[in-house]
Amino acid sequence: MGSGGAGAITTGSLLLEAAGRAGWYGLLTRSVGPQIRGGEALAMVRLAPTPVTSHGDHFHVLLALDWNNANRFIDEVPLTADSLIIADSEGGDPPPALLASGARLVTLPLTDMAEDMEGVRPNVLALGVLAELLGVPAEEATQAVIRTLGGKGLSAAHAADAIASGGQLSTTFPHSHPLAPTEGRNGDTHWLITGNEAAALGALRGGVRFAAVYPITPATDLPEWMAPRLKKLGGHLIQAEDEIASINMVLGASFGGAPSMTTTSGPGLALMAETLGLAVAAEVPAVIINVMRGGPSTGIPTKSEQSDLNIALYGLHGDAPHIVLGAQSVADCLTTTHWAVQLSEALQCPAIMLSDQFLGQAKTLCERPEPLVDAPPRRVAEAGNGRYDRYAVTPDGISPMSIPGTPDLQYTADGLEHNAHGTPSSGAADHSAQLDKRRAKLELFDYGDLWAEIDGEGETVIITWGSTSAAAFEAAAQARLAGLAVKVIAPRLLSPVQPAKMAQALNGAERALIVEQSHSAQFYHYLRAHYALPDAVEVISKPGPLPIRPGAILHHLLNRN
Amino acid sequence: MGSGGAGAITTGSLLLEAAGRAGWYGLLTRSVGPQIRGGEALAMVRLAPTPVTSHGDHFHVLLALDWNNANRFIDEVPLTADSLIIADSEGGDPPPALLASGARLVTLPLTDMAEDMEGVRPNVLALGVLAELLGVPAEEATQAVIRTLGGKGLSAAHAADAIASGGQLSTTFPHSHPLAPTEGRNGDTHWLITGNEAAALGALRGGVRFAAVYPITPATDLPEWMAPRLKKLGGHLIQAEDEIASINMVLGASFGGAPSMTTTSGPGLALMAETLGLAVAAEVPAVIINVMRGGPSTGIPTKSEQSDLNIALYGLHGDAPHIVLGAQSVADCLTTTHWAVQLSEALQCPAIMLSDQFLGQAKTLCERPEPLVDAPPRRVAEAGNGRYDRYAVTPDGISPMSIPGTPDLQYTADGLEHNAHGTPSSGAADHSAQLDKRRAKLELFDYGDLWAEIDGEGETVIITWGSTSAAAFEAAAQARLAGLAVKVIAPRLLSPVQPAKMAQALNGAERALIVEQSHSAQFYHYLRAHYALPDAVEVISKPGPLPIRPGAILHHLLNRN
Amino acid sequence: MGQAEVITPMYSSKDYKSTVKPIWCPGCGHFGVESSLFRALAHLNLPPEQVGIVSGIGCSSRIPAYTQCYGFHGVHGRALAAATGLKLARPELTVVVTSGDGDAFSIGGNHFIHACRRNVDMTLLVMDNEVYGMTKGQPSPTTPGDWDSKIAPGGTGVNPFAPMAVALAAGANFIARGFAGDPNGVAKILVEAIQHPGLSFVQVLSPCITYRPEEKFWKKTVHPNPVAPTRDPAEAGHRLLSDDGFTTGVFFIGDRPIYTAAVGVGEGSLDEIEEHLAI
Amino acid sequence: MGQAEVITPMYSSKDYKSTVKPIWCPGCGHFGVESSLFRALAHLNLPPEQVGIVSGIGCSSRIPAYTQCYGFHGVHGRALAAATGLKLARPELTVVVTSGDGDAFSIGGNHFIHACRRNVDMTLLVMDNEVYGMTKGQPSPTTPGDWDSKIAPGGTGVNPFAPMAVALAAGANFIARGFAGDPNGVAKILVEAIQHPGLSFVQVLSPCITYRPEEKFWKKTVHPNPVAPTRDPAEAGHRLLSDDGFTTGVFFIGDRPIYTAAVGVGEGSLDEIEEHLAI
Ligand SMILES: Cc1ncc(C[n+]2csc(CCOP(=O)(O)OP(=O)(O)O)c2C)c(N)n1
Ligand SMILES: Cc1ncc(C[n+]2csc(CCOP(=O)(O)OP(=O)(O)O)c2C)c(N)n1
Ligand code: SF4
Ligand code: SF4
Ligand SMILES: [Mg+2]
Ligand SMILES: [Mg+2]
Repeated sequence: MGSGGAGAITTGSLLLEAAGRAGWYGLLTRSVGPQIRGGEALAMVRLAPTPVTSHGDHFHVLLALDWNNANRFIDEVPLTADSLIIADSEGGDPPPALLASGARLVTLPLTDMAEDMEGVRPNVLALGVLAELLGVPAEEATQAVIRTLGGKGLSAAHAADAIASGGQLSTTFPHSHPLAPTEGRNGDTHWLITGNEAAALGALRGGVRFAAVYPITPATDLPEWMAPRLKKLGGHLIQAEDEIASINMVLGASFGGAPSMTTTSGPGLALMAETLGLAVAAEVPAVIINVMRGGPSTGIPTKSEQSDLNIALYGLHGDAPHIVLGAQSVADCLTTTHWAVQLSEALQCPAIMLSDQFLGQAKTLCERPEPLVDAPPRRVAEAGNGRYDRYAVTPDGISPMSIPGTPDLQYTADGLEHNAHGTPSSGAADHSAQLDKRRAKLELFDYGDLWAEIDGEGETVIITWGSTSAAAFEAAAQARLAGLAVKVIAPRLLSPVQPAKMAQALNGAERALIVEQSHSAQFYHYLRAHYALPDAVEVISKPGPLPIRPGAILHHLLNRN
Repeated sequence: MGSGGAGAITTGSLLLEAAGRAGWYGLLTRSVGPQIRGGEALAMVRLAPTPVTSHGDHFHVLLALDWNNANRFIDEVPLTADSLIIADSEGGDPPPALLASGARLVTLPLTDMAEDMEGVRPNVLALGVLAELLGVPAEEATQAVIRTLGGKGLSAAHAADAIASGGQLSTTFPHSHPLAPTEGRNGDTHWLITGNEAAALGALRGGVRFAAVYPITPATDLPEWMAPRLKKLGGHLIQAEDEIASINMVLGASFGGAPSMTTTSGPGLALMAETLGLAVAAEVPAVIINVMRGGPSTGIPTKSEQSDLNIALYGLHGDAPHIVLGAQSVADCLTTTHWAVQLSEALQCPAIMLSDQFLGQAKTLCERPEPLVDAPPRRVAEAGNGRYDRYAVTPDGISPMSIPGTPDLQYTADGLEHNAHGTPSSGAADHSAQLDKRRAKLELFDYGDLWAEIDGEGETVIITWGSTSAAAFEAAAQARLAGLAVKVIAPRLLSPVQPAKMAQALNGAERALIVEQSHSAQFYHYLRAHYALPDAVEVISKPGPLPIRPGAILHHLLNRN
Repeated sequence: MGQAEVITPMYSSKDYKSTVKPIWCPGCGHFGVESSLFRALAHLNLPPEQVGIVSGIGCSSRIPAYTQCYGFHGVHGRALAAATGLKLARPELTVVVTSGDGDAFSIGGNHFIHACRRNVDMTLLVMDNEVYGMTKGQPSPTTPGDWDSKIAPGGTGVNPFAPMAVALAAGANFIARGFAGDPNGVAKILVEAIQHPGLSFVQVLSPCITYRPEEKFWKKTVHPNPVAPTRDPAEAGHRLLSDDGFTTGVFFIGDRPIYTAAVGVGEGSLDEIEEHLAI
Repeated sequence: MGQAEVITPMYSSKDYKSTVKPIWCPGCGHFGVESSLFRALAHLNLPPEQVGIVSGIGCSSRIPAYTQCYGFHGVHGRALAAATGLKLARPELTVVVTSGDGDAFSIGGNHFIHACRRNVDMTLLVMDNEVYGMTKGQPSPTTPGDWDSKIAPGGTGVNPFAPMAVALAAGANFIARGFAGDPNGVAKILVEAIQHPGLSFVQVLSPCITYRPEEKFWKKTVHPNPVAPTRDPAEAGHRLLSDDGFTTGVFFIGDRPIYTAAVGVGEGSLDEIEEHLAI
């Protein structure tokens, strides 16, 4: 951690990259203040020889470039008596609350030393310290530095020197935090990617070629990453005047035949609600990636929370069944978004894919996620003769959609209730028939195994979703070691509900623990409303921005109250 | 019923007014097509010596000025073999489906006769027929005609003649549908009012002096009635450029100290969702009257449905607790809106009052609803010294609000998460404290008995809400006559939930029947999510536009499946 | 203009008309506008399936279903945004937005100014009756401030604004006004508007005989633009800001940059993109 | 102008400043604008508690909490609507809307044109840095079309629009432009704007030194309006549509009708209203 500009985030990123090159997996998340520039910053990194999707209960090493405003971050960096704190000796005094953990404090003359080295800032030395401490090869650290900072006046030789000097420094104090050894990496499939990038790529894999967006934190870097790549693929991303425009542009393009999407966060999703209803009623595919942040209202734009679940599920007026999905890890942002495109196109229905600030802005070292099996594309009407009924009631509820330009199949996509042809109708029979049809197509579809990640067996079941899932999986693994058989069910498909699949997954369950990051227990109430839960139900439901850690879940599991 | 312009609605209104003058109670609802002019129209009237809040299972008399497009209305006018159909002999042939009921058809030469009478149209003669048939004094019918049509070229003498001639006509055929006798009316307290007017008046009683609205069917006649009256009271109603503007104007005015409100229907409510979150976070009172229509999307603007419940309850992003109320009858629109203003002001929280097209556009003859007991007004901060913490955490969660203009108590109302003072904060502790506070103020408040209408006792309980309640009360009364003890619980306060009160009301219940007018059983799922229901739960959940009739509920109660 | 090219007409007006019966009041100005649109499309010889008619909500916005073109009848006020998406995804289609003064200028005002600014190649046809017809008679942004209505007794007191001046300031590339009572004139303007690149804005005065019966007399009020259209925004600005609102004709023909970025075939591949993620 | 009346100054700039530390980047133009606003309020001798500062979301929109006035920090783009409600409910307050080019012209565009049209007596101060600062550098409606950014590589290709021309066409009653680097000049314009009845629109060029560092050179680009402000909309329209966007000064001073309907005391009673419901 350090003041804005001190280079804390850069240090973390370089460490992640170096470790990745050497074959480790890892996760980097960041915490920043509201300032655009000059605020304080914290990079949290977890590294391991196997894929990492969440942080643990505490950190082993804390490196402070300075202690300015460190108080703001204390809650986010739990330490233990085994932890090591490394601080620049010029950085001021550490907050007493941190030392209360019992962690050992080592101060190093990073600033002093850097002054004597050309183009070297203290954070590069710090990287050298950390690399040596963790067992990340100095060579990889040096390469990472050169690639990133090379353009900024740091020569390769000086970089190598700085890393080596940092390494030297770490021999001046006893330590014991080497990473578990790795087997090395497969250069083609070892990826470094953020959740927002992964989601964008998932959309591209799914065939999205048009995007209309309005910037909003923490979603903006998704379209920023996507724009040039979409262009390369012959697609187009347009920045609209507001969120209402962006979702309407998406519907227009999708009506025109192009798989299309938008990105936003809570406040923007709220603005899109009316038009999402249009997508439902007029049966126009559309993908909405909502990267959740702290709410309500403009809330806490830079922090994570799972509290847009309600609006995603229920925020449309009238009876408006639609698709809601939740991504569970940085890499899963790719899979889930890809699936969202497939489902939306197949079901001619808007799909909201929920990610959050934690996932979206976290950087991960992961295996390249396998593409999903190709799904059948949008069912398109073939030129025929006779009357074309755009909204014909079919056995599976899906009616072939005609693409503008096709002769003889002209129709009007209509958000007014309509008959099978598409002509507005206020008759009870047409209303019922179309409501039934729109519900049926979602209910009758076979979602396969992707509907949920299910892990383990046991009478105790954790039900969770989204970014909280990783902590739940980890807690369950620990509980198993402690002798408690725990099963985890983490639905990726949040809507439509899957009562039969859930009943099967819950078969034999006696106790359920619901885990989610919301103040009002939105997920718990949603489950209650739609599923048969075991008699004993407990809930861990906390608002953001602090993540729910595996230890808190484990503690709850083992100390039944 | 009749073609647009034939005067069907006028006939119904005149009959209602005449009956009201003579002391009966009654209800008139209307069904019209999407046309602005020249479509077909149906007025449905129910009269009784005691207050009327819903229609029955069928109609005793159907009067058709013509049969053009009558097919569209068949589902809305259930008849039995005891019913009487009166038709103009020039009006064409009745639809066979209507006659299939076994009802008796009488044709009368209304058009022919009217041709010979100056300024008289067939519908005035029809009114004469109906008045005589039902036992409504001809004098009252005549007066009603003079008041309404007098300006349109119909003299008092001709009006009296026409009513008398109509009365004569009804002696030409046997009939037996007189109204049960009435004890006469109390001229001061016997009101003729629509639900939208009643809601507007409730707002005025509650102290609303500023309204900003954007027109939308079926809410528009509410602000249209309110505008001149608000002006009289020194208030102001402004038509905004869109719904987002109207809700923001409301917040601005309310921040300024004026109790304020807006009106809308589903699509407009969706557009307001983002700003409603601001009202929650910045704790600004605001009343939103949402007159529901068929959804989703632009749906069926002229027809009723209870399907905006979800968006009203859950449509805000983040964890955003707020107040949602449902009016149960035309007269109750007044009470519930008045209460909405009181709660919103007391709790510094937006209150959504749900009405629907059925209630809003129905006209009723009712007793003047008693005003609610005055509630404590908005808690206002007194000029003090020292730092003013706008969002101080208090025992009841309500913090005194300073009104612009007050010296030394300046603050900034903020939708970003903030500390007690109001300064934006992204800290976990501030977020938790303010989330807790905003929830606590709603949970700790004592809502008294208004929270629900509860009727009867029994192990079988109907739970319902809004405009469907009247049919449930009527069905329960009939069930009691049939020997089944039935209790009805109709919450007026939909959010925040009242688990203790509901548990008490449900004490001893073994079987619950949920009744609502939505396709996806929104109310049922909401109850499941938040309340402990009896083990046996059944649901009647139908989309609009057809109303749920008492007979359907009774049938379900008595024929347990 | 449309007559420059000699083409064999393959389509007549009625080829663009569907069998759905309009819900409009007898005598509504929108009937005339609809027929002008059909004439213009026929004149341009556009296959109906190559035309997308996009609208919001209002009496005027009901037009898509009355045509034999591809129609998109969206939500109130957002037609221009939907049309933008459609045109970018399918540049070869002819896209016409049919809207009303409430739909385009009130709730849709933001999309109005930004569509003008962005200047995508499509035509915005606003049937301006200076009232909300569909919701039964409330003032719109073009309604005179002294017009008495239920919702604003005695009038709103607000100056109506000049949509053509706003469109010009915002960046529209073709600006004209027609009168529903002159279907040939409107058709001619529409032909020109559709042919002109960029965002063409055509305001058509279209009487609402039910809520603004006095508008029947518009036929006496309208008068043709005495001067030729200009290509100079500053000059057009001067003229439009001193206009009485009843001048018909073409006012501005611009050559402002057009938003052309469109969905097509790129020279990159997904594999290439993915390769860059490997470390 | 502000100097016409001689008043004993009771307030100084610092009386309008709160203790909250701005989150702005060092060197941001918004610092200068803030200080101009304080000077103007002090010059007008307005008690801080009689001033309402209303904003949306953005770096610029953060101002309310930095003042000692009553502040309303609402949602993105809707400040003008909230301010309209506040001013109508409390006509005696001085209401200033502080906004950015994204907040006021992009998402807030509809309220911008309708606030101009409605002409309620308040002042709109837009800190225009031709970029979205708060979300880290995306183009706004005033950003040049060739400005390269992540979200629009190579530029949007869209002509920036002229907010003052749009405001004029929509109906604003006072239109001026200032430059953040000249706090005295901006303060003087703000004094005039606040004093002038109706909707006063002041665009202040306020460099975003983080995402548009080249805007530091604006101090060399700006130049004062060589001619006196006009009261004729047509003339103003001509001038604003040929302006280069860097002229500072007052351009238009109008006497368009003002929306005055306000909440006060009426001559009717609730009982009277209820009596009419009895039959
Ligand atoms: C979000 C939303 N708000 C309001 C409405 C109600 N509404 C329907 S049409 C309309 C105005 C239409 O006026 P205009 O565009 O001038 O069309 P006209 O009927 O006059 O042709 C309104 C306010 C709606 N359908 N949706
Ligand atoms: C509904 C909504 N959409 C998007 C955002 C994200 N957002 C916050 S500020 C901003 C743009 C601010 O730009 P501008 O008004 O020019 O202010 P600046 O930061 O440049 O001073 C955006 C898009 C938001 N907060 N709310
Ligand atoms: S209400 Fe007016 S605009 Fe609508 S159809 Fe009738 S005449 Fe036309
Ligand atoms: S990002 Fe730009 S506008 Fe925002 S504070 Fe920094 S310099 Fe100012
Ligand atoms: Mg209109
Ligand atoms: Mg800006």
